[in-house]
Amino acid sequence: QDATLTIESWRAEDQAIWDDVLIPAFEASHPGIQVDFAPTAPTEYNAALNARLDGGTAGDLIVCRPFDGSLALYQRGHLADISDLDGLDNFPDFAKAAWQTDDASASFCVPMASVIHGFIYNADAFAELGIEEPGTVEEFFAVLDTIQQDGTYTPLAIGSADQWEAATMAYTNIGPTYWNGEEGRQALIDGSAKFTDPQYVRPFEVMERWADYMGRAFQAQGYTDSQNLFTLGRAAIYPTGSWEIGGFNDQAFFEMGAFPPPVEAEGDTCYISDHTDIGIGMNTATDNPEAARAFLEWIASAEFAQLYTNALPGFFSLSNAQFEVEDPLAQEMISWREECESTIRVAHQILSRGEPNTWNNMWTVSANVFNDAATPAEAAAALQQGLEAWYEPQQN
Amino acid sequence: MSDLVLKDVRKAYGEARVIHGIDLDIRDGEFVVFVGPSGCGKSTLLRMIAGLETVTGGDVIIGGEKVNDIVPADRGIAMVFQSYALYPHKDVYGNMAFALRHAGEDKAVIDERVKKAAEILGLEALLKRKPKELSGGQRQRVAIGRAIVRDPEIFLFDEPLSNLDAALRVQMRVEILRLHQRLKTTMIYVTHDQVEAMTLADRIVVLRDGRVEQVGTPLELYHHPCNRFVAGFIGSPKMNFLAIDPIDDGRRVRYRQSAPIDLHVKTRSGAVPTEIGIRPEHVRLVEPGKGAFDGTVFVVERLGGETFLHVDFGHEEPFVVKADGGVQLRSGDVVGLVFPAETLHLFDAEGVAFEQTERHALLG
Amino acid sequence: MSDLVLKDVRKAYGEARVIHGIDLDIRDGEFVVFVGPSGCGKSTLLRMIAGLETVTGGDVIIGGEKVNDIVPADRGIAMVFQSYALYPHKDVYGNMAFALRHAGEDKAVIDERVKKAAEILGLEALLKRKPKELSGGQRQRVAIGRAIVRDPEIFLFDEPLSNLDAALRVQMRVEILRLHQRLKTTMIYVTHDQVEAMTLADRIVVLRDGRVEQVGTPLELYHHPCNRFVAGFIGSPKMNFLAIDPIDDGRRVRYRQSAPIDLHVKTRSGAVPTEIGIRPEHVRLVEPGKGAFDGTVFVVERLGGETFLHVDFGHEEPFVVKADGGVQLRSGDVVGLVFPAETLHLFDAEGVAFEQTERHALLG
Amino acid sequence: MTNIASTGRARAGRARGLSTKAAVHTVLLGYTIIAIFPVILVILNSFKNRRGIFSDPLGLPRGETFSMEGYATVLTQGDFATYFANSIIVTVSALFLILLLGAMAAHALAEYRFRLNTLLGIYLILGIMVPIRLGTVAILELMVDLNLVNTLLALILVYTAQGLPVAVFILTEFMRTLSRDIKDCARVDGLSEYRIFFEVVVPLIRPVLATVAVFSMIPIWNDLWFPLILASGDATKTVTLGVQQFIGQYTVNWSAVLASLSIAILPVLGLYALFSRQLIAGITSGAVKG
Amino acid sequence: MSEATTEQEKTAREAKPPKRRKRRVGGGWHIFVFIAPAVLIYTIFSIYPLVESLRLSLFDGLDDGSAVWNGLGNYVTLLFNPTWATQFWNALWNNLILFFIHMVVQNPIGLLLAALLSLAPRFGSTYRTLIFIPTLLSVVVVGFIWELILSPLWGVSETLLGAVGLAWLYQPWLGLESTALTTVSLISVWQYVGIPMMLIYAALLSIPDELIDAARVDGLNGWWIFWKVKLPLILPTLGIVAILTYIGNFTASFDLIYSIQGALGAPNYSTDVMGTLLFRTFFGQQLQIGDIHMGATIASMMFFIILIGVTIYLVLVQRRLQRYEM
Ligand SMILES: Nc1ncnc2c1ncn2[C@@H]1O[C@H](COP(=O)(O)OP(=O)(O)OP(=O)(O)O)[C@@H](O)[C@H]1O
Ligand SMILES: Nc1ncnc2c1ncn2[C@@H]1O[C@H](COP(=O)(O)OP(=O)(O)OP(=O)(O)O)[C@@H](O)[C@H]1O
Ligand SMILES: [Mg+2]
Ligand SMILES: [Mg+2]
Repeated sequence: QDATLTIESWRAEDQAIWDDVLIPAFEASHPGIQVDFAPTAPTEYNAALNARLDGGTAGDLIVCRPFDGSLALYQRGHLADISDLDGLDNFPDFAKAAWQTDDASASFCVPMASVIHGFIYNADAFAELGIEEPGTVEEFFAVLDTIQQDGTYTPLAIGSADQWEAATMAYTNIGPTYWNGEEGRQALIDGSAKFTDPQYVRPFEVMERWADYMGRAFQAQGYTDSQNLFTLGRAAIYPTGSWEIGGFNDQAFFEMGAFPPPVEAEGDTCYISDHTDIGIGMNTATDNPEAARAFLEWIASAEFAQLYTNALPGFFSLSNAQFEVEDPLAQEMISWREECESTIRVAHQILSRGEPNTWNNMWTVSANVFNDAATPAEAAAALQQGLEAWYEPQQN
Repeated sequence: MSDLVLKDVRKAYGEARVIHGIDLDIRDGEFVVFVGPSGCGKSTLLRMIAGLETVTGGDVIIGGEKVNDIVPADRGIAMVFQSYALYPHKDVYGNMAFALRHAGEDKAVIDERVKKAAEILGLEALLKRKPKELSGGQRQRVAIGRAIVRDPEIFLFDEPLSNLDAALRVQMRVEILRLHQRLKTTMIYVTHDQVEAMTLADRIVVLRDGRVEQVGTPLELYHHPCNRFVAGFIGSPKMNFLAIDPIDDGRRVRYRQSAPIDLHVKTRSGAVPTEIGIRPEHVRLVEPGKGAFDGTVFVVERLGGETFLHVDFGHEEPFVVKADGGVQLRSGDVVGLVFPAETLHLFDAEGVAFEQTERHALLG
Repeated sequence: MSDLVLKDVRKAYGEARVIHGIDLDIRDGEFVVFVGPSGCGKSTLLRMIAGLETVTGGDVIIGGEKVNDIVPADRGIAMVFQSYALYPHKDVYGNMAFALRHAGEDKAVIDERVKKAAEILGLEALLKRKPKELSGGQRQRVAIGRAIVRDPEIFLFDEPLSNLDAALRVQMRVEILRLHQRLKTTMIYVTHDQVEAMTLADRIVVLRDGRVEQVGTPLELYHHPCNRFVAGFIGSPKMNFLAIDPIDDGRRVRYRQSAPIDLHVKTRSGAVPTEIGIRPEHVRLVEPGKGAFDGTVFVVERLGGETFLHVDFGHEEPFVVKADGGVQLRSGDVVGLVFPAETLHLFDAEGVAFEQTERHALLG
Repeated sequence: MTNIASTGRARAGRARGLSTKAAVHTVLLGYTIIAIFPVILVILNSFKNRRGIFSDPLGLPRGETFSMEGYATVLTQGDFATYFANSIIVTVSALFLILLLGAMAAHALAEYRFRLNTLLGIYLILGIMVPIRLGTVAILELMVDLNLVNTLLALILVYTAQGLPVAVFILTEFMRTLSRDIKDCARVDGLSEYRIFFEVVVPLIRPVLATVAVFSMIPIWNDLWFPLILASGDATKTVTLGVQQFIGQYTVNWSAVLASLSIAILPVLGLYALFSRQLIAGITSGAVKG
Repeated sequence: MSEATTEQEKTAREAKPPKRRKRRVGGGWHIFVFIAPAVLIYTIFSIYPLVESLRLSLFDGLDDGSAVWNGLGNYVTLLFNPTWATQFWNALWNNLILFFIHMVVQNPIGLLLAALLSLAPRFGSTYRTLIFIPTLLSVVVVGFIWELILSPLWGVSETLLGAVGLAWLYQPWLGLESTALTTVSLISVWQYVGIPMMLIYAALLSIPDELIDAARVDGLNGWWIFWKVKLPLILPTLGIVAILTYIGNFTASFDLIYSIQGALGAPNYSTDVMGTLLFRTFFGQQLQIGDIHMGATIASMMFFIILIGVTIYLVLVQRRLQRYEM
């Protein structure tokens, strides 16, 4: 059968990879099916996708944001139930959880990749200054001090203008170390812990200390500014996620290294945010359900895992299948899965289902902590207050 | 035949009644001028004849046919507007040919008619020009030319010369008169201008507040205005008025303590003259003490060929007297004024004129 | 004292030379009218006197002081514009008080002056009105009032009445004349209108193409135009011209085959008269055959008090003859024309007039 | 009361005239620089590589920073010629419809007295007050029903609807000031009401049409949203949407973005130049007489 | 022109063949034809979708995407639920500030430029075109370039300020709660100043020269003429500029803020306006699911606020700003 499948995605920068690597590989094994990758700029993706779905013009395959964003689409009948898809068994439960109903009774997206948070650094600069990857929080600040004193490099390449980095690359990056990853996350969901508890306030306190090491006038420093600052060799440490690897490999002209979020004390268990970030599902309104399912099955395959992870270093396939990671930096980061406990971003499941939206709140308050517009306690209180406003388990 | 008959024509804009029932009979080939103060409904009436304004009541009949519902283009009329209303994007030829082209007339016919109209109006050299490249008078001529080519049965002019300067106005006025003599088409002409009205009209229609005050030849209106309004409106400088005391049941009158003046009027039962009117050109100047009154000249306006004297004799408004260009008086001189009885106009308290028995001798 | 002297005043806009050196001497209290065809530089000259336009060459001297570089407000002048130029956002009082207020004049003084001007112009009842609530004549009066309150030494008027309708124009004209009689201020007045020029001026300045053609009293210009241009420009309807053949070295002339006409002129060496001019009011009508020529009346314009006859006698342009209101002629009638020798104007081939020896008798 | 000023004061006056002129130019020039400096910066930086842009944004493109890579990307990646054609087709067609339909409606509102006149006038300008973007879903559904998704026509229709209120508003005000004589004259000449509109009214309002065109053109040319929703297919992409492909989630190809935006300025500038010759006369009589 | 020819003409005219049937005045069909296409397109593609959307404000959404009647419930939520109310009033307040800044910066600058241009300086039309260019730019360009200029990292503004010895003045204006809104407003002013400039310029041109001459004779210099004569005369235009600014501030300001400060109106909602609140509520933002019902409620409120503003203007202001015949 001849079918053309269109993929909706927010990953405009992946166009070349899909066109040159992934789609040819799929089409080679699936004659008669053609695939078209049609991304939308990330700022407009949700709005445009919703409009297209409501209007019935959305693509056959839909790249899914994790958790509630996609759950809503499923509930409104836009994403097909694919619980019976063969390849789905290839994935661990935690991976599938991002695209399942709360009771795990139905799956609606095939997990594609997760991203791992941590810190990338300028290895040349570290060598030049004679410093090593820090293991504990205090070592981390000692390293920052050294860099600061030297003065050549901005110690931390992060700003608060765009807000989301503060939440994503700072708070949920280092936070799991304090709230013990999944344990802390679940505690919030079941109402046994509050954001005002110390383990959720402490990361803010650490972030408050970061401010001294961030570029001057970081309040107006946007995400791309930080990227450029780092890749142009003007900053030493870049708090981030594995998704940068691809771009940085192209842009940075120096050696890079990576280290996971430092622990409080030597020997503590380390926690990483291994965030299930991308899945792909099927539009219920597709004209080619068979072809679409065939495509999803291919996505679930080991072949895709291998191709994808290496084509997009830093986006790690969630598949159980064995695959080789070729990029050294990516290798380093994925290796943390062995040493540390994994968890996902704390606000992403269930907690951001109401208004005010916890994740939005987290952007704002995290940035406020950087900007000295809120104390850690105030920031945590704001989060808690917002959550309590609508989330029943937190309301007693 | 293209007689125009208005039968009890009325017009109201919503509540506002503007024309209150006008009856008028205009013969084929006649040149009729509408005059009247601003806002009296001249334009409205003209536009109703043209079909540009619907008729609220009564009938407009052209050549025996009721045209109330006929579109303007099919009424056999052509209209010339005050603002020329040329099509700015077409040249002179295009402006004149426009209606004919639109009617699908033959190219050759159009060309012939336009050429002929251009010749009549002396526009041959300007056919390729755009309106903005023309002088005021030339534009006006094009506007007329545009009407001529349509070969209408009735020409309508709405203050066609009022945007021109005085000298051009005189010239165009004569041109329009010659045009009428040549084409012998019915023409209806609205104007504010005394001189235009007097010189162009076969008959003048004086309008006030949407009603006809008087219809007649220029000289009829000049010599026999039927009321004070018409008397004051026709003639320039305008008639002088003087309140008087009727004596002898209105067969004679006097002003203040002056000697009684004999009148030759048809008396009407129940009406006595209370005001006389006399035109500036009919007042005679005599030695002080020899006239009906003495007055002081306080402004002398010398136009060369004639002189206007403004004479104050204690009356509310000064009198204007028209004298010779060579008159030797100066401001401050005292003169005697004579009002020849046969030139006097008499009005009763309502302003209605009395018919003078000796006036006809004056008619030319 | 506020004599105004122009000394070789010139104006050029870039390359375009508009005023070519004008010398003029205007006495304190004089009423001077500038006339001339459109575009001849009347407004430009006035605006240079006002200081609204810089002087390219020569001097403007007011009261003995050279004012070329003085700002308009400090020249002691006030100006009245054609389009009134009232401040639409201020009421009548505000318009009149504007300049004084701006000059920081005392409130009481302002009030007194405005009140007085309003009284002179009969505007007392309108002081609270905005310009748009005024009629044309009232606006014009406010514009004049605004000039009066400034108590200027020189009034400048640039076609102040040309936006008014004919009747109002007559009225305002007289008002301006009385104003001049009352204030005795120097007034300089630009107009297109014959009648205004003739009736208002102590002296008229005739301009053509940025040059002075003639300066003189209205009657001097009427009776002794120095050239054909002035002769044709002054007087309405305008002078009739006729090309003639000089005989006897120019002491007598004849038109085609007519009998020779005796002239009373100061001959000038090297110049012979080639054209005669005669005003419509000087042509006498006689029985056919009894005059110099016979002609056919082809248009009769009856104004009531007078009649204009357009007479064609095979000459290039028809003659206009001014006759009585009661004249009995009709279109098509043949008449004889008499040109009284003492009323004739004579021009040589350059258009320069000959001085008539018997003309002075005509002066009033 | 006349006090003729001393010549000294007058000369000071003239000097002030000169310095006034200088001041006028200083302010205008100053603001002009403020207005175009950033634009120049965009164009300047479009000729640099990323390092050039960010390490020395003010510098001229030079040796190691000069790069046409942005333009190369734009010209090779995606089909920018098509995008440009699409943008121009959409903008020009929508402008045409806005001007035509807007002028027709304005003519009707200004020229004829009819019962719903005022009401319709108000109705037609209500749309200024709510961003049409809100109606996206309904519009999309409509387009689906009309089978217009991924056609330029869909964009043209939406932009026309979006631009009509302002156009009708400005044009109506202006039409009221048009000479009535000239239309009447055409009536007497036998023209139908339609031909009066097209042959007499339209030529007279050309300047105002230019004004409306300029005001309507900007939001259409620069709109990103409706192309995204209604015509995101490759064949129907507009320039603004095409530029988006260089803006990713985590990486932005600045050279390409700047290059494409620099090119994208040209057609609007061209259109503006086309209309602006008529612009001032237009605004004078149109927009101002609100 | 002898008698013979005129007679001939006359007979020729009378001998003319009978005219074709005379047309009668039609009904009002042409009015319909003129107005229908605009009304039709406008109704179908603008009013209908908007009404469809605004109608949603009276319903409440369920998880499965269906809706139930909620009366004015959403409005109550928006105005009285602390979560919504804070955002709503904050956005409205920011809008008002935005409006205020445009009124005191954009329009006076536009007025100043227009006033200078109306003096007909040399190169006037060049200035006019150049100053209008930013108005033609897309917000993507405007956002990028101003972020670059104002960014602390790349030093454009510091260099520029340093050039005039004011480097110490530099602040990360876009990043500070206290200055972000003002900064964004000023960027918007920069972009759109061309529009009031053009409108006012045109109004100034329509003031007759004679009036200015009269004022000069009355002793006013250029400055006073501007204040006492020109300005009062263009007040109606300034009124229109004000109302356009007011409307634009609600509808058009969104794009720029969204492009520069993101959907949350960073930092800390200090640049959040009705437009961004509406957009993220209606269409969603990251994990926030779009809520078309609350979105529609906000949009309706926005509509009412604009309507109130316009009505106040029409009733209170416009009537006093009379238009003068000039
Ligand atoms: N469309 C209209 N609606 C209401 N009243 C109108 C309308 N047109 C004209 N009028 C009124 O009808 C009356 C007659 O107007 P018309 O234009 O016929 O006067 P006119 O005699 O031509 O005046 P003018 O000499 O000033 O041209 C005026 O009082 C005018 O206000
Ligand atoms: N700003 C200018 N630049 C160039 N030429 C000008 C300017 N102003 C006036 N002129 C020219 O100067 C000449 C005189 O103009 P001016 O306005 O003084 O004439 P006028 O006698 O007042 O005419 P009108 O009777 O039509 O008012 C005209 O030929 C005109 O074209
Ligand atoms: Mg009229
Ligand atoms: Mg002039």
